[in-house]
Amino acid sequence: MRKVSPQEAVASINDGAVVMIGGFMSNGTPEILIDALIEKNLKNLTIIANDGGTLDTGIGRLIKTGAVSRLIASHIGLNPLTGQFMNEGKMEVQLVPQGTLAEQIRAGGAGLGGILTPTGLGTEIEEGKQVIEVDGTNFVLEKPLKADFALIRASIADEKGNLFYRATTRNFNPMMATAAETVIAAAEEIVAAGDIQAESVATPGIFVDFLVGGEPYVD
Amino acid sequence: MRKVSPQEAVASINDGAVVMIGGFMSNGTPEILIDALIEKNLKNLTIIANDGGTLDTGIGRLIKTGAVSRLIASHIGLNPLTGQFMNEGKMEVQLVPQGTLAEQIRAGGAGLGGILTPTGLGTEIEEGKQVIEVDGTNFVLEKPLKADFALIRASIADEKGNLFYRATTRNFNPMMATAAETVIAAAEEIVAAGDIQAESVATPGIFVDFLVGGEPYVD
Amino acid sequence: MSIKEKIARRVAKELNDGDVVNLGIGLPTMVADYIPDGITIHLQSENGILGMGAVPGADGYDSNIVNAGGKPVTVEKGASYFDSAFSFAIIRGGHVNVTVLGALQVDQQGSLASHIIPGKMVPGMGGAMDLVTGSKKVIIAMTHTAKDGTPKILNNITLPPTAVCKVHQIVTELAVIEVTKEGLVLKEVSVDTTPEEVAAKTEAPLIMAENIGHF
Amino acid sequence: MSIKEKIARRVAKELNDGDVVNLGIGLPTMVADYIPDGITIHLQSENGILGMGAVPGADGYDSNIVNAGGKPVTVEKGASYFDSAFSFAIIRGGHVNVTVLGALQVDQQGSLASHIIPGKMVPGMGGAMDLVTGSKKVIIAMTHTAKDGTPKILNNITLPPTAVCKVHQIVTELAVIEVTKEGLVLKEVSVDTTPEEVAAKTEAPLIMAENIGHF
Repeated sequence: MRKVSPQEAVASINDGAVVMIGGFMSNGTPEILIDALIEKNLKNLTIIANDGGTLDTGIGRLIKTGAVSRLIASHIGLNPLTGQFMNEGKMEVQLVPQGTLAEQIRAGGAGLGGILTPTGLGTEIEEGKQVIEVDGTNFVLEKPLKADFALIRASIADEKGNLFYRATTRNFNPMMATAAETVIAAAEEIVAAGDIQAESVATPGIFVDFLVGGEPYVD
Repeated sequence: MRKVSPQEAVASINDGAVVMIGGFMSNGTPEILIDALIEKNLKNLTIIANDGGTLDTGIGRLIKTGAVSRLIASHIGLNPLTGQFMNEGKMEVQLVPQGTLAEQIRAGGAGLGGILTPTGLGTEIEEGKQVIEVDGTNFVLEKPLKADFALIRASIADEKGNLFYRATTRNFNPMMATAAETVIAAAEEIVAAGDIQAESVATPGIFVDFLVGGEPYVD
Repeated sequence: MSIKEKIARRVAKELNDGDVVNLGIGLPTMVADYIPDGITIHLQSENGILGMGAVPGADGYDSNIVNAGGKPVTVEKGASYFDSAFSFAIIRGGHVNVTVLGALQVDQQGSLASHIIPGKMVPGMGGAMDLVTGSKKVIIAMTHTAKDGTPKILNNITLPPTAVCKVHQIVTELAVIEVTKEGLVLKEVSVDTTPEEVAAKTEAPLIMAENIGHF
Repeated sequence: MSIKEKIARRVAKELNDGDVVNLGIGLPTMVADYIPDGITIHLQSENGILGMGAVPGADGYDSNIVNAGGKPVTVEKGASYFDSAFSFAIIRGGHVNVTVLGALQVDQQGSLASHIIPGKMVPGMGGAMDLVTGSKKVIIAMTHTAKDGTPKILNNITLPPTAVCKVHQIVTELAVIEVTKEGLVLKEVSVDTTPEEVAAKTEAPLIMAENIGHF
């Protein structure tokens, strides 16, 4: 784990990268990493996230710049530009049920070949997927999701990269931390190793490659 | 959630019940619930647990009484009676890789129809199971595990049944709390609602049906 | 009382003491305002809360704590937070007793459409597909007809399904309808309407319950 | 130095700074005593620890903190605890750099048998099957031959496999052997033996490395 600036943290993210970004309606999204990503003027990013943020917050700010050619998310209703870009063919959007998205990312990090879920049976979600029967009941086989990078946000990090997420800012961040080749965490606060209760660490430091301080406090 | 005595907590467990018991080599196993179960002189229990405990601790104490006719576990090496009972035909033992066992219990609680794991491919573990190909790689389909009862152990419980597990006592307890019809938790200490940090609750109170205090402290 | 309030109030009567309840955005959220006395429920929010409380007052809020709509909320004493995978383990695993959500269409098989109007509205399903698939009881809370008066309770939904055969009950400003294997059963009507009017505004056939109540 | 210590010391040289390492019960655990200076590793214990420390001294211990053998251990500053599902997500997910464990038999395909002798010893696989399947590098640390002198490094394992084609390296008191697609490559021999003696005590054919080192 290395402590770096936001610019250094995103330095190796290039055009065409697949990037997971934590947060739920921008709550728990690392805004300073979004800033640094926007500065790079990238193209053809694939973003995997719960949602498309809003026009002024989170992933929505990145989408607005045209850097994103593909979005895998469960909800895009709070950001009108997402739907517009999709309809104009500027951005491909793949909608995934939220619980399935969380499991797919978890499976990617956990080395599972997939998970069987009842969610989406009989809907457009099952199209093109294996439907597997287990003890007389059908399930949709959903494959694991992985990424080149994960940009996540913690409330508190320690010097070993252990992360603690306050309240609802946790959401997709811990799963994404396990499912990407390179994990970049932005934290509100960085404390000494051992200052986060060991039982309350939601992301062990071994998962974090780059740690950035200075994520704005929310209160 | 009801606060009861150990005897009341296990009152509805009868012969033939399928019971998950938390703990890892007896660390994190609810000993006072084992005591109460032994008092009942039950027969033909199926126990799902990480291991067979030892002769003097945890699940081993229950096995010793002859109450267990079937054990689903990953390891039985620390309790010589388990192997002996198995060889004598007194107890059926189904050995499951530890990570698979954890995922199966999690899947049972999470409403998944199963998970695909590479673990056990080419070994006796894959016998009789579906092998599913995903993007050219084979995986073993492991089914969810559920139980009639889960006996779990917490370090601290609050008045709403929220549970906190110290250090390595957590192990299988949180998954089991989600995968059984009736969940019985024994805690070292019961505190007021809100006294456990909301982010550090590993088992929300909605999962706990019966709460028992007085589990011996370990230190 | 507005139509929405009327629906929300009626839905609230379906909740039992100790229920774990997930309320969708909009009208369903209002159900929390009408929980009967003596009933304690546990509000689950799919972004990671059990024990969600009221909307914070004007004197400030903690924006670390938001609901599934991204809006600040409070939590009760003894609440807990968790990640999205665990949140949907709760939901998909059958640990939510009641889910209340809106719909564009429901049909007599209990299938519903709520997340897409092709070419027009594509907000995405969010947590809805998992919620209706995993919850023990799914209540659709919606106006009985569309704004133009056309029925929303149909023989067969025409929009892409959000889930197939998952709805247990429909509560509108006019009626309480139960989805059964035999079809839709009209259990209650609003005091200001009649079973005949409800049937006229419903495309799917309604089986009349023996004693149709009023609300 | 005992044979076990010799093996453990040689295995320790395979570890790199920053590695996440899981050490099996018994001999592999001793590897922790020989970590070279300047190398920091993160010990993972499958019962739910990252940052496992030394065995506690005689002045007391916290029995809330045990290793995968159920024995008390300490943890380092900045350690973390987690449940079994997450622990095996770390393991199966490829986040453990090196797993060191013993074996009854290993073969030239890198298959190993470690968890059962039918009719004789049935301790169960515990976490071994997941560890050898998921870890980036699997090192078998064992005596070169069985107590009766028969080879343990075979053409094909005869006991039930714990995993198929998963071993990367074998370290014994006599040799360091790499498992490659071409077969087993003898990389190093102990100072008190020769490649010929190692080959004689090994059933599987050994490919001699160009420069066989000594340890």
